[in-house]
Amino acid sequence: MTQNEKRDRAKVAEIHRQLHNHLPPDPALRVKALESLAVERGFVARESLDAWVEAYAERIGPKRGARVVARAWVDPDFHARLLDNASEAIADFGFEGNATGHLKAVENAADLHNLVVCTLCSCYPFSLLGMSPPWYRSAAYRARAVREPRAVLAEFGVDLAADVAVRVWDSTAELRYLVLPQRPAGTEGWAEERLAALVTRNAMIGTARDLSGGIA
Amino acid sequence: MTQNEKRDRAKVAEIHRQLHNHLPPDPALRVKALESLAVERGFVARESLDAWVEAYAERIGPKRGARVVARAWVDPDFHARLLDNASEAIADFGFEGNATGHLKAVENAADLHNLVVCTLCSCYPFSLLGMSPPWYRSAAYRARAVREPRAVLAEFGVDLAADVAVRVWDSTAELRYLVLPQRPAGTEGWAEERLAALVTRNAMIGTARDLSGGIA
Amino acid sequence: MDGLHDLGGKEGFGPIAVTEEDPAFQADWEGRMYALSQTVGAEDWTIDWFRYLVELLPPEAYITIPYFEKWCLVALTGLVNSEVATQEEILRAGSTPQSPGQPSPPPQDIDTVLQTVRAKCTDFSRPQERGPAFQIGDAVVTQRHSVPGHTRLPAYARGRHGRVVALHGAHLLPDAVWRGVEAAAPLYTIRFEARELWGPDAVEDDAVMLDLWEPYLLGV
Amino acid sequence: MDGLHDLGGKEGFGPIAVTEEDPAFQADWEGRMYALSQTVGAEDWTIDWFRYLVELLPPEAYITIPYFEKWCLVALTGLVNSEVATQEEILRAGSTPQSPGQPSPPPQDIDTVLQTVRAKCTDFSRPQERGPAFQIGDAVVTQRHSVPGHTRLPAYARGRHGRVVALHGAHLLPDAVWRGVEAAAPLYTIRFEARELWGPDAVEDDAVMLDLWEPYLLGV
Repeated sequence: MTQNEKRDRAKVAEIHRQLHNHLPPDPALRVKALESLAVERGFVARESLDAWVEAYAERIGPKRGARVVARAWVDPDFHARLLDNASEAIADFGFEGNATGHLKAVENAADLHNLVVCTLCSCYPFSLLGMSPPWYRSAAYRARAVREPRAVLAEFGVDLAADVAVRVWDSTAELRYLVLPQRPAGTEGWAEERLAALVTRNAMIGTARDLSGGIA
Repeated sequence: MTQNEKRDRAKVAEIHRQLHNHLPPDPALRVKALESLAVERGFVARESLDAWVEAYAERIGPKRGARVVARAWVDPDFHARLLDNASEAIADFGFEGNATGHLKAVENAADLHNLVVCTLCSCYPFSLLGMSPPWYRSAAYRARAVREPRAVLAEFGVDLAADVAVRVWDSTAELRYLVLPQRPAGTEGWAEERLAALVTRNAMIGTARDLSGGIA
Repeated sequence: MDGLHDLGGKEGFGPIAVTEEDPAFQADWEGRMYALSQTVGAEDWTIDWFRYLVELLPPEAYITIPYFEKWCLVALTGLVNSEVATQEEILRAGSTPQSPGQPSPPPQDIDTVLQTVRAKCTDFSRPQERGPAFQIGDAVVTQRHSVPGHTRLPAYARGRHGRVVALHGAHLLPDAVWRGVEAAAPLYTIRFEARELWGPDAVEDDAVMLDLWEPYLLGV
Repeated sequence: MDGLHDLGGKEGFGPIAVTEEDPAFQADWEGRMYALSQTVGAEDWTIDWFRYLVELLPPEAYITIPYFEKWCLVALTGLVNSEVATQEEILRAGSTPQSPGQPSPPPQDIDTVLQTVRAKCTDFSRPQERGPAFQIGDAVVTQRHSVPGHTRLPAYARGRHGRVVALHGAHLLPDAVWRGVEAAAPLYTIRFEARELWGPDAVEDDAVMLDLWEPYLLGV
């Protein structure tokens, strides 16, 4: 059997339909079916699945991205390296990995706001920001972010002035994007760790902009 | 309140969401809610609804279109009038009405096959052909008929030779289309009524082509 | 609007559920709904407003619920929007039987209905205020961008070259009628070669015919 | 393929369900599914084959079921298609507990997992066989037609003019990789003005940036 015969569109669609119609409708039971099969076939040990869940629930998440942003704010050399090659720069922290092999940092400015989406699926820099937010994967966000980014931003409480241009990065190839937010005024002299606590997940996707709310 | 304020997209979408989420999910109960409201408000008598159902279940249907096609086969003058102005021609039978005010007949030939669809909703010449077939309203038919008419026709058992061109009529404006099928060979001298019995609904939409199967 | 209702040419749908003959209605509620659609409405409704209401259904409902259930939701939402009934009244009507309220109009029998069907033969044409911009045989290209509101240029035919094959005088323009404005524009049948729409793999000489209003078209 | 997954620019969706912070997984089964996605597969799977499997879900399922449920169906269908399991085995696994079969591999602890995540930092670039056809600043226009199979030019950006703002060398080409062919092509970041994509009502100076492979582009 050649590769092409194994990748027949009508055949795949028919398997999809059969499974979708005949598996129990509860997604938890569907996943249980896959887990049973995987364990029975010796693909993976159940304990390993526990460890993967724990890794993404406890250790990998937006706090990682926040540390990278804070370092870029305090360290001009790191800032330059991050903008030049973000995949290499985040390896300083050991944050490289799933979906960050071609990472690009895009920096906000007084007259520029960056917003990230993937309209074709929901590509996201997992090893740096953890699991994507539910809204990031929603059809509404995927459909609207490219066409009416200002209306989407307003729903997130971001009201952009007319003289701030919007760049929407539709990350449909293997490049992933990290928005580098502006460092808020009033944080002069703050230590990296304290700055990192200001940086929100949404700011690194571009659905938040002003991080001064965390100061005080 | 101006017309425009009464036609606000976000407001309508929100009413849709509220009703869809809070009405009972069974469509029969949803229609019952509308019927209750309509009767209570004195818009319509229940007996009238019965009469409308009976009219479309018993009296208006593809047999009407079949009579028109048969007449066009036997009467050259009617044939010419039908192709010139089908709305006027079908008034000979009293078949004008819902959605046939701008009817156009399109005629098959040895080297030409016509197929009708409405990709944007499911427009259909109700007063002439009755209710549309379930497949005609399906997303699959609407999506595929314009892009791959020959594959769709094959699923209906119509295998078009390569030298037969396909015209797909996507009836998205107020013109409606009646396919005038070819009269099968071997029906010379047949009376109009006998010919009408050969004409199928699908042939008048264009998802059937050869009507000789009914002869014998 | 650039909605999911605009299905022409979309891929990924399965085989057609072919039938040769069908009852007019697949279930009693379908027949009731069709009958209601012919007898209930508000004064400011038009066919184009009705179609736009369908397009504004939640996309996941549009893709999953049956045809006549869409009509039902549209009728109910339309009645609320036209202030004929409130949302609360409708939700109540869905859960409890209604008390008799207004007296019913005289019932129609089947012959009256058949006469009414004939009378519903609507003429959408209007006098032309000026001559059409294009003539049979002219090459045209369609607008590239979708427009807000209800419109009838399918997405698959945007920015596509075609040729005028018929003129139909001026017809009511859906882009105006949906919002309560009666305006008309010349209507044409345009022939698009399948290869222009779908690319070089399409069959030569196959074509799609679309009835399009003048504002959807540009000369080339 | 020109599927419903290609959502960019589609209208009719409601407000975004905004959240500021979320647990990594909204339900236990989501976490299990993510873990399974990282540990189960067949030898002939690639990221592009996985994405194409998602696109081939029944459209009504694609629009309605949760994100990680899509991953689950895709994994199951993918295993059937790669002949790792049969449809019947999967349906049985959905309804009855499995007996222990093959011995499990040694379990991974969290530190091993964190190391594995780092090792999954995949390089999709490949040596360039020839120089890129376009340079920064060049005007380009995208292909007008969709192509069969898995591809990554969104529908909203077909037949649209843009400008090259970055070159990324050659990257693996999804249009080849999904069908098991390893081929690469120059990858560019293209800037599209919002008005070019959406029409004159869009805001001047707003733009959408897309990473597109050379075969999606033509010079102008």
